[in-house]
Amino acid sequence: MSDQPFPALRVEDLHKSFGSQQVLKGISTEAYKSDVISIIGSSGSGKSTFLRCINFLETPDRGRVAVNGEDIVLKVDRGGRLKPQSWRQIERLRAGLGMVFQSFNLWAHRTVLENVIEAPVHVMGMSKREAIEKAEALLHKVGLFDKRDAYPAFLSGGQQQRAAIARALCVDPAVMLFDEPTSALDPELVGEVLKVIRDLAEEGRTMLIVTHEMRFARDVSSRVLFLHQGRIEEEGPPEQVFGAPVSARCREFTRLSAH
Amino acid sequence: MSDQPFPALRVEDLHKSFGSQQVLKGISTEAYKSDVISIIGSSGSGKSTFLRCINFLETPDRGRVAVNGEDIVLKVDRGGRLKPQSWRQIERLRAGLGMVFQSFNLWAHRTVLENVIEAPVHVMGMSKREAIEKAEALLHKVGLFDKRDAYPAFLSGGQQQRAAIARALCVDPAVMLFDEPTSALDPELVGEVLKVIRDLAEEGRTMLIVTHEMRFARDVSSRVLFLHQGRIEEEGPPEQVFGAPVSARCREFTRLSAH
Amino acid sequence: EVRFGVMNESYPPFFAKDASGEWHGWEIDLMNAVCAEMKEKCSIVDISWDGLIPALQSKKFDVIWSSMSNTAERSKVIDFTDKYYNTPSTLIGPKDQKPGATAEDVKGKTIGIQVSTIQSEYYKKYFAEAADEKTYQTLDEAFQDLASGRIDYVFGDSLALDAFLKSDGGKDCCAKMGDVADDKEILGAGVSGGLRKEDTELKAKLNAAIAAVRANGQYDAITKKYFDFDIYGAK
Amino acid sequence: MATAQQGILDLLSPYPPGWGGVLLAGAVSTVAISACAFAVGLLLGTGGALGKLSGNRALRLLLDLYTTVIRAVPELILIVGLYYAGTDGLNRLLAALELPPVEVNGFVAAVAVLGFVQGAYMTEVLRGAILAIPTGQIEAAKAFGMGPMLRFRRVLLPALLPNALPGLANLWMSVTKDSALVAVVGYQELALATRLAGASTKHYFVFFLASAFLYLAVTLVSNLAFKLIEGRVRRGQPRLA
Amino acid sequence: MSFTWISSYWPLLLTGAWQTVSLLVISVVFGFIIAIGLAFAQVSGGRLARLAARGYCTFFRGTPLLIQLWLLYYGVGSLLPMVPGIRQSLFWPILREGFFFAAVSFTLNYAAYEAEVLRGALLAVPKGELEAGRAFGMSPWKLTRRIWLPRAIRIALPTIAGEIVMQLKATPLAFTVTVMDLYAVANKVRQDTLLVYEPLLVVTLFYLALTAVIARVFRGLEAQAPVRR
Ligand SMILES: Nc1ncnc2c1ncn2[C@@H]1O[C@H](COP(=O)(O)OP(=O)(O)OP(=O)(O)O)[C@@H](O)[C@H]1O
Ligand SMILES: Nc1ncnc2c1ncn2[C@@H]1O[C@H](COP(=O)(O)OP(=O)(O)OP(=O)(O)O)[C@@H](O)[C@H]1O
Ligand SMILES: [Mg+2]
Ligand SMILES: [Mg+2]
Repeated sequence: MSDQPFPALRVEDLHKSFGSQQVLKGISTEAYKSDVISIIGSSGSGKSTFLRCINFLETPDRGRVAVNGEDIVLKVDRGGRLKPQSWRQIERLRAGLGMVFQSFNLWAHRTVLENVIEAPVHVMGMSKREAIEKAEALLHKVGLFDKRDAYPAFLSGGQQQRAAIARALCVDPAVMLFDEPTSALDPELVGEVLKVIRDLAEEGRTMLIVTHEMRFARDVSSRVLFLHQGRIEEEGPPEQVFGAPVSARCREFTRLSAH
Repeated sequence: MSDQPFPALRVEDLHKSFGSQQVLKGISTEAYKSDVISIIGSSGSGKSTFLRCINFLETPDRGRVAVNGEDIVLKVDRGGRLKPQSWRQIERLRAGLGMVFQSFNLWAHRTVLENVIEAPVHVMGMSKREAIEKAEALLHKVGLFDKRDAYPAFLSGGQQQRAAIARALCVDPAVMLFDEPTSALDPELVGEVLKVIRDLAEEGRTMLIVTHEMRFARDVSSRVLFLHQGRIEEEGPPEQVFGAPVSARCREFTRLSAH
Repeated sequence: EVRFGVMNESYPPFFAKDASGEWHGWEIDLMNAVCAEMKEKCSIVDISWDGLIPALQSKKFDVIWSSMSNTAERSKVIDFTDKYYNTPSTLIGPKDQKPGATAEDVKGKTIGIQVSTIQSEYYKKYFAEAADEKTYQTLDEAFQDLASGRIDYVFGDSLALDAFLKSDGGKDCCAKMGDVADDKEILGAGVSGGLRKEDTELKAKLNAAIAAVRANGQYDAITKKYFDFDIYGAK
Repeated sequence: MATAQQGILDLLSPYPPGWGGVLLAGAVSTVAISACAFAVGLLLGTGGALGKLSGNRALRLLLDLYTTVIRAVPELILIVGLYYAGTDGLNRLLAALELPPVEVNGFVAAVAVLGFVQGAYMTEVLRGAILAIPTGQIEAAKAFGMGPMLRFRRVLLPALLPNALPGLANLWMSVTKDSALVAVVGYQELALATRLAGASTKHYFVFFLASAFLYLAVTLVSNLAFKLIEGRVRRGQPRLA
Repeated sequence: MSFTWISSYWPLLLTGAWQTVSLLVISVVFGFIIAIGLAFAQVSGGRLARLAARGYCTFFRGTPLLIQLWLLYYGVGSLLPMVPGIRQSLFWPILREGFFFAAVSFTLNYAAYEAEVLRGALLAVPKGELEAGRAFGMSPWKLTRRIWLPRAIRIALPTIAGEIVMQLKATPLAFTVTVMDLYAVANKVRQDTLLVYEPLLVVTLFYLALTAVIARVFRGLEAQAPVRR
């Protein structure tokens, strides 16, 4: 699937519960350079939780995560729960994992432009001038240049989502985690995002995309995961998952997008 | 288009600016009982603003709104801005206008069930027992019954959206304003919502639905409005708007959903 | 009925409120004697030092009877009865300090004085060039700073200072440095009852009563209960 | 040592000549004044905050004046002003109407003034707390046809409390101390009782510690109350760290 | 009304005003810094830090500032004679003056109140915005500095302004340890001249001006990141 010796992202046997509710019951997958993996599944099936476990916004109960061949070292704390050995390591790796949140989570006290340059300047140490240049180019790309000085609260839903996408792209992460990045966008903008993602993949980046738009998933991804009841119920290239799924549940789920 | 003498909702020449940005430049439309009107248009074109002007969450700069044949009486305040004559009237009419927000806006300090029964009990004066019964039935319908005692912050995006839909349905409004009600839902749930909307339309309710899912718009609506640059650029039954639009801009916009 | 205004904080041995809310002290005993002489019913209204003059003027009571010295400044606003006691002003300091109470003696030192007392006026006229002033709200605080060496003198009413020198805290550390030279203009004509300017009738009655208790020996009898010397001062 | 302790116990005995009873009575007065003033302040503050956030420019200017001036003027001046000048004026007015004069007692004056001042601070605390509520929550209430009162009771209040409670708790803490100011008008609360006991017995230290403990006891009880309320109003909020 | 006294008292009034302002600035600036630590200790600290911070806030908010000030000033004062050679030492000029003790106790007290305000504001920051910071690889320190704290301070601005004004009103207590702040000067004038209202009026005007400045500055700060209404 790729020519490097290790995957850009490897997840092994990920488990996560909230209280008594088991959300993830052992998820394993690998993603190599230039892979675009779509994650589909019904609402509440744990897609967001899966993405959030990868960059440790939620600490998994069990399992292993490795980014660019580097294992995240975990330990068991006194309460018997898993914990990263070193938050430093997590921070370092997170800086290479861009994320677009399902609810955008723009910083309300900063303008669009400030939101976008925040991480490049203050985490990556890019010069401010350079960051602004780059940010403005990205804002142009997502059609938000004229809103660069607006505060998030004054933007429409789709504009917020585009700002969030630009913010994530501006750090040039090797692996990107998109949580429904097109949910608030019109078909034209979805097409734009599709193009951006293809470009990124060509540059060799790896992407995990949670989405409800099956057509988007089909168009964009090199592989599709179907999550069901905490497990990967079906996995494969889009033609297979959408065209000839093995699992009955997956067939039912994708039927609606078939026509 | 209908048998009653007046439309359930009539909007005339609606204008709205934010600062120097003219968002709505004269929107007029009518909706009768059982009408399902989809509003499409690119991100930032003013769809949410339009819905929010109807129930006066934003006060329009110019124009008239009438609900169930009752005109909302406006006056010009000293600053030259439009203002409702009586907020009482607005409140009364709002109670008959259900709304699902683009960002859900669930009350964070109440559980899902409490969110849903809030308006029936405290605005409509329904008995609590009755409201709970109704709310639970609705939560069953949207597949959220087991989350009825959870607080919104602990729900997935789609679950929040479904709670918001249940909340709006529970007041049995004559006119419903949906702002992208399926943006966070998987295809199966979109199908469910589609069914719910059809049922409601059959019951004689009127619905305005902002959506980015063209297929959904095509399937659900009796009429489609295409908003562009603050005006209704194209309007008609879905077959026309999606199949043979008059406006070039609309043709371009809907092209992507055609295949 | 005559209402007497007394500061609501204790100033023993002149006046002090005990735990059951009763007022005691030399000045209270004197008040009772004066009242008996006037054949009036008397009551006490207590109020903060700050509030005494405004309260007198807004008729919350009729006489200030609270160890208030009759000074030129105060006489501009209110009237005073004849004096009923007067005590000299004294400087005290650490035991190892050279005694003396002239401007020469206090040169370069720091003097602790209670705020807005006649002693503070006196300092301004006689010591201001030679020494620094530190202002305290009560003398008790000044005593503490004297004991800890933050100031070199406390300047105040001899009675209060004597009491301190006799107490546990004062016995070991400090001694009297001397009375200052008198200046009627500033140190005043002694402690008197304060009155509204228009109440001349009451003033006459009070003056008569004060003279009477002094003449008939009651004054001395009361004083003996509290002091081992005469506090009326020079005529 | 034994006698010294005996001495302290005697000093703090609740019956005269012990001062314990006086201190306790003072503490009760302090709590009573503070509670009344706090309640008055809450009413004024709520009105003030809502007024400031309303569109009305004149009202907003008036309230800006209220919060700036009333917070700036030393409470002492307000109390003295109300107690002396205020009663004076009131009685002159009554005399003009040929009515008998009234006596404004220290308690009423203190509650009025402290409440008025608390209201000014609370206006700002509550305004900030309301501004921190996500707009959507209020819009949702509007969209369901809730009137201003209902909206306030059902949505605004529960949503603003988590943000406002720390500020309100601070104001409560400081009003329990500020009530010491009413000593000026001869009302005997804890601080004055303490000074009286100290001056009469010269055991300042004992009484200051005793009253510090009383204040601390009041604080601990109110801390507990505030903590319970906060736990209740923060339900539904995810942990941040 | 008579204001002739101003001509002879103005140097004293000026130094009084200076003392008031410096006490305010010192206690607010240093108190705020301490408060940040205390607030974070309560919101995200370990058990021990949380307990310590809570205890601190309870004590300093729970007892009157006056008593804290006296405990510090006279408490230390009563220890001074026991230290040999202290009157010759370098610190004597500081230990001698009430100002130092007033500044310290005001700072500690202000910190306790401000910490409570900040604690509430920190908890009011939407969780998602913190997660966004974390997701970009911000260290806890950077997250605090760039997102959490600035966001919280903006939420708390109106309350912070109130706390500062309250601190201004507390400065007269410094007089009890011989610091001649503006209020003390006015009191002196009052009792020297027996003018009841005029000196206080001057103080009030000064407080009013200062409060207006504080209110203006904070309104400006609030306007920086507009809130949608
Ligand atoms: N409160 C506001 N203040 C200023 N500008 C606003 C405000 N609300 C919306 N806008 C601007 O008005 C325009 C229309 O916004 P609106 O939310 O109606 O768009 P929309 O059609 O719903 O877009 P989307 O599909 O992205 O939700 C946008 O450019 C937005 O930035
Ligand atoms: N912090 C939390 N505490 C408790 N339960 C949670 C929490 N976060 C998520 N859950 C629950 O875990 C399940 C999975 O949530 P998740 O957000 O991963 O769903 P999802 O697949 O992203 O759904 P959607 O498509 O609706 O966004 C849901 O049932 C949700 O209610
Ligand atoms: Mg999700
Ligand atoms: Mg919108």
